[in-house]
Amino acid sequence: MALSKYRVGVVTFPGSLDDRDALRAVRLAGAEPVPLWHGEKWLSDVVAVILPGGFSYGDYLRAGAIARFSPAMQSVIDGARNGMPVLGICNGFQVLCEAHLLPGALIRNDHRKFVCRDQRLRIENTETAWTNQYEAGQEIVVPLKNGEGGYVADPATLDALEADGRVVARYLGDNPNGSYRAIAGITNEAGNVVGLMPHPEHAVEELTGPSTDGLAFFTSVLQKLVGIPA
Amino acid sequence: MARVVVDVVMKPEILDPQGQAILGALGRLGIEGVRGVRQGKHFELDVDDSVSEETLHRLADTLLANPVIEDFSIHR
Amino acid sequence: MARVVVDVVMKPEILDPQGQAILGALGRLGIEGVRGVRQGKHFELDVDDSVSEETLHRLADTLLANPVIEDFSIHR
Amino acid sequence: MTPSSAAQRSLVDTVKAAKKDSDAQQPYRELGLADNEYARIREILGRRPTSSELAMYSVMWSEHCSYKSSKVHLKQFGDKVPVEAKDILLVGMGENAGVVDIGDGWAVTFKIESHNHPSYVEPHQGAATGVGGIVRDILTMGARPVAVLDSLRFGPANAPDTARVLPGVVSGVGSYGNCLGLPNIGGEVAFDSTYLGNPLVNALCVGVLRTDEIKLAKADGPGSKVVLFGARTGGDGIGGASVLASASFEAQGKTKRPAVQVGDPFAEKVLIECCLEIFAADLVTGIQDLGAAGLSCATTELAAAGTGGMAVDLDLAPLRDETLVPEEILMSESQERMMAVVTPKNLSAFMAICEKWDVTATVIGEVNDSGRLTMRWHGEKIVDVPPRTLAHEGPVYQRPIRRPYDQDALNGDHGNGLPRPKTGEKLRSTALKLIASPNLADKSWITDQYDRYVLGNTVLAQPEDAGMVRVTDERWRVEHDGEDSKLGLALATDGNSRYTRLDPYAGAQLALAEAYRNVATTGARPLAVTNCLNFGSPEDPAVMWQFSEAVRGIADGCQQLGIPVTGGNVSFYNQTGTSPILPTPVLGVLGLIDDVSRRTPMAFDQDGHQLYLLGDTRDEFGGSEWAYVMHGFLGGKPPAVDLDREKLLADVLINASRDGLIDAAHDLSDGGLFVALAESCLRGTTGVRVIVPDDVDPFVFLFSESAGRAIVAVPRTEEVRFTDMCTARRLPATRIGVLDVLESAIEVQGQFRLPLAELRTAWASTLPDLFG
Ligand SMILES: Nc1ncnc2c1ncn2[C@@H]1O[C@H](COP(=O)(O)OP(=O)(O)O)[C@@H](O)[C@H]1O
Ligand SMILES: [Mg+2]
Repeated sequence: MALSKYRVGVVTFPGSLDDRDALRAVRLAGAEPVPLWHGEKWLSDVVAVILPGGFSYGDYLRAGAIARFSPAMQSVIDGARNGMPVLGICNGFQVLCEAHLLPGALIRNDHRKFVCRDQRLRIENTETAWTNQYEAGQEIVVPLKNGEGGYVADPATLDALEADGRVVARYLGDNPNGSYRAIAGITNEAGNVVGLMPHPEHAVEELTGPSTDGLAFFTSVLQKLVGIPA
Repeated sequence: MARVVVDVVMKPEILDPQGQAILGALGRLGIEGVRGVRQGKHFELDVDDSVSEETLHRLADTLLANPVIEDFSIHR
Repeated sequence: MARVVVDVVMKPEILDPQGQAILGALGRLGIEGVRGVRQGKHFELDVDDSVSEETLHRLADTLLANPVIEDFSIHR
Repeated sequence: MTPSSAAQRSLVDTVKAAKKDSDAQQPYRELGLADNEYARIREILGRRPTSSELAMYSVMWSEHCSYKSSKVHLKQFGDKVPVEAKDILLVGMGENAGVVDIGDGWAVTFKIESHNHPSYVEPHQGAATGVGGIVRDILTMGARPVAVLDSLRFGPANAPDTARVLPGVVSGVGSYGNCLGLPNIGGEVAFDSTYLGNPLVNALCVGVLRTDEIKLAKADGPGSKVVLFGARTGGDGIGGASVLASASFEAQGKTKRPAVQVGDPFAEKVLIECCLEIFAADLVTGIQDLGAAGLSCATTELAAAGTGGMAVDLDLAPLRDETLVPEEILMSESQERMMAVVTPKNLSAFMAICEKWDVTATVIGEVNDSGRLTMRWHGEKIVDVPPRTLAHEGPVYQRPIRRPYDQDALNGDHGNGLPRPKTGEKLRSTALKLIASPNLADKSWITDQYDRYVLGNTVLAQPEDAGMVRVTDERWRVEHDGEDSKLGLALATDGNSRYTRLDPYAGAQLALAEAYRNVATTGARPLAVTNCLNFGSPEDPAVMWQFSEAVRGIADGCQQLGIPVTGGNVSFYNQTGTSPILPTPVLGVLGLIDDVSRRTPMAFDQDGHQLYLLGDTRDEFGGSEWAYVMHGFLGGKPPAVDLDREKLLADVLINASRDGLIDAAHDLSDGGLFVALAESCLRGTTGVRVIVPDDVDPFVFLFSESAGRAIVAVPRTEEVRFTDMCTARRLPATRIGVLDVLESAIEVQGQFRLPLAELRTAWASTLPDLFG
């Protein structure tokens, strides 16, 4: 079955920045990239949605706090509850937490500076819709860039995430933003919704990224949709 | 029209890097006697008198604060 | 030991992008009747009783607020 | 009508009133206008100006907007445009930014601008709005902004005020650019006590457009609507207007207006997307951003360049602060605003796009052929002026010029007697001390706060010699079977104030040469130049000498290198008290590469590659980093300039990259060969073993700052072809060593060995130790 018949949407909010990069990654993975506008409820028949990085609404209040109320998000929330694969990258992760599709929250980096660097990660869960093309424990390098990337949650939530294997990726080396337990990404119970602070969409081409390690996030979702077990 | 103030602070168990940084800077400024600092947000709203308490509470609870990590107080 | 609150807000004539963004979002939340929003910072300090008013003022003026663009108020 | 606007209305100064009491006293001196300038305004108008007109003339005829002291010098950039460059220049100097043709239907626009003084007062907001302003200039040309660079100068790294200014400036540049989604791909940071009370914040933006989509700042076609869109106008940055306000309104207890502006990068991001959608639908006949002098500048420049007349109802401008009076509205420098000229036919489509993006847009006037710019305030005429007299016919001065009295003494004090390291051990400690000095140390504490990845086209970014981005877009992919374009552009900025103090003509050329060389080192062919001229007061004849020499140096240099100046910015009055800063021309060079996959990076990664030094090394330490760091000394002459050699070197670097003869290259500049070696090793994975050539003094070899040099890593298989190329072109190429993956050190044979780990610690810890 040709993968490219799969339409994967990327929502643009006012202030989204990495939407074009996410669309490019979808294209390079072999699917059909579909730009979605935050003001539209209709998701244009996409089979999966990516919430890209950026500063939606300037992120002045709390990152993601305002974007969660957009019409497109209402449909994304419904879709996510019904099993549609949703990946939130950076600001998208923040939106997913604000929308309570994922537990916890993201706060200002502990060193209080924006940080952009090539980050080593370990993929801890290879069962999700977005990580099934990785090997268990695989180490990857992708860009990280955020000002509010510190993942926090109460201890009970953290323990539950660990116990259920819902920590998807963890930072290796220095913790870049003070995230509790070095958490870089998590998933919901069903494994269809993933939030990730680093940017796999910036690691899909030799020419422009530190590696091409990020591409497997975008091919994973296609495998999931085609139904080939990981 | 009324002025309503909403103050939002991080829950005590959540790390507050900004408050910590201020505490650290106090030494350099030669200011003694400050034992703790927490930084939160302060909102000043101008609202019509018709706006109810419930509306304000909903506004604070859903938009101005994230109850997962923050507490808020409303002063009308 | 005393709890001191310092609120810092942008001077009224200075643009407050944060407040503007919130005001814009209220419509989507279906909240009516809010005419203006300004977002500032809220600090809660735990200070020894020995700390003088002048010290607090200096602290607010040099560290917590930038007097070029912000005003502050101290509540002891 | 609210009570306050009723009050304003009664107090407003009208054209009618100005005709009646033509001899009324006006505070023109407080607004910075000279007696003769005021007299000329009266002559132009045939009466006294209204206070609104006075406000407009004062800002438009300010040094910043009128270039009154620099114009006679800057003219050379136009006069000396190299012949070979004439046909690539689609838009030359004088517009918001120059535009150059890069082939395949693409064009590029780029420009650098300063925001020095605001960044001292409020570092974060000052620097942020500096980025915002230059991005709007690029957008105004019809281009999508695709990258930014920043060139920064601070006081001594360990000075307490630097700890206030630097983090604020960096977070300001970072937050604004990051929030706009523009990769920051390069720039510079330097420290010197000269900047302690006057830091420099210069920001460069580059944008890409199609050659048939260039937009110009002109109001054409009578009947067309004048639309103000973007943020509302507030009382920002109108320090000057308070003079007017207080003169007429003091009795009313007017509050003082802030002199700094606060930026809203989110508003600007939305404004950019909104404008690009408007451009794509071809809905404007003219467009101008609101920067310095705000509405005064936008209305007069648009009117002056088009049909010639415009009528504006100023009270229609949406305000953030309802108490603003017309003079203040005209001078306000509120950020994130644009002005467009739209035909009545296109107006509803224009407004619909603004609505989609939630951008406030208001028709405030109309184009006419009256030859006059008129403005009304609640129906009363408050402005009636010939727009050209504000926009183009401002005062022009030939300021007195005098060589500084200490120039000969400075040049004569050559510092040849400064003690030099003689032993391997001393050379080693000198090397360590240099690499850890703030000017040469790792800058990632700063640059890690900048997003270099966004937009997905960054091929090279700091600390590479030049930043490089791929030029591509959706339309290109549609036209090319989904493939991205291979075309790339490279950018570098450079400036060296010590060289320029020693010899402004040569110093400016050395900055030009370095930016040119940086671009060529990555494999891109230098194409065009922008410049930001940061100097002291133009009323100081010694400063004016430095300025005129620097401009002459740049103009001559560009002519010789065959690349045109397409735009820039002058920043005068950079001084502390009456002491001017060291003269600091910052040069930005744009280059082009046909195939980004052929770029040459700086990192040494390739075991066994041969290391070549290109160019000639002489005993040149005037103005050097070594003299500054080790002896706190400035004197003598800067390194010799040889632009023909620079061209030759660039040719070799570009051809070698295209032909795949080199795998890494790095330009030699501050700190000389040793610093370049260290940077390439620390960027990569190998060490180097270096041999000092027989006839050369090791100290000179390692630390001289002779210009026109680079190091390259050549695969053994290509060595013959590479050296043949250099021989054929007569470029000196000396084999000085080999890359060695097992030797995790810089080993200078017979002198010293410095492990990379030790080097990295010294290099990387300086800024974090200072700034946390
Ligand atoms: N140093 C310079 N070199 C070349 N052109 C310059 C220089 N300084 C200013 N210009 C040109 O003069 C014109 C007006 O400059 P400026 O006032 O900075 O533009 P803007 O009004 O867009 O801020 C621009 O075209 C600019 O490129
Ligand atoms: Mg402009």
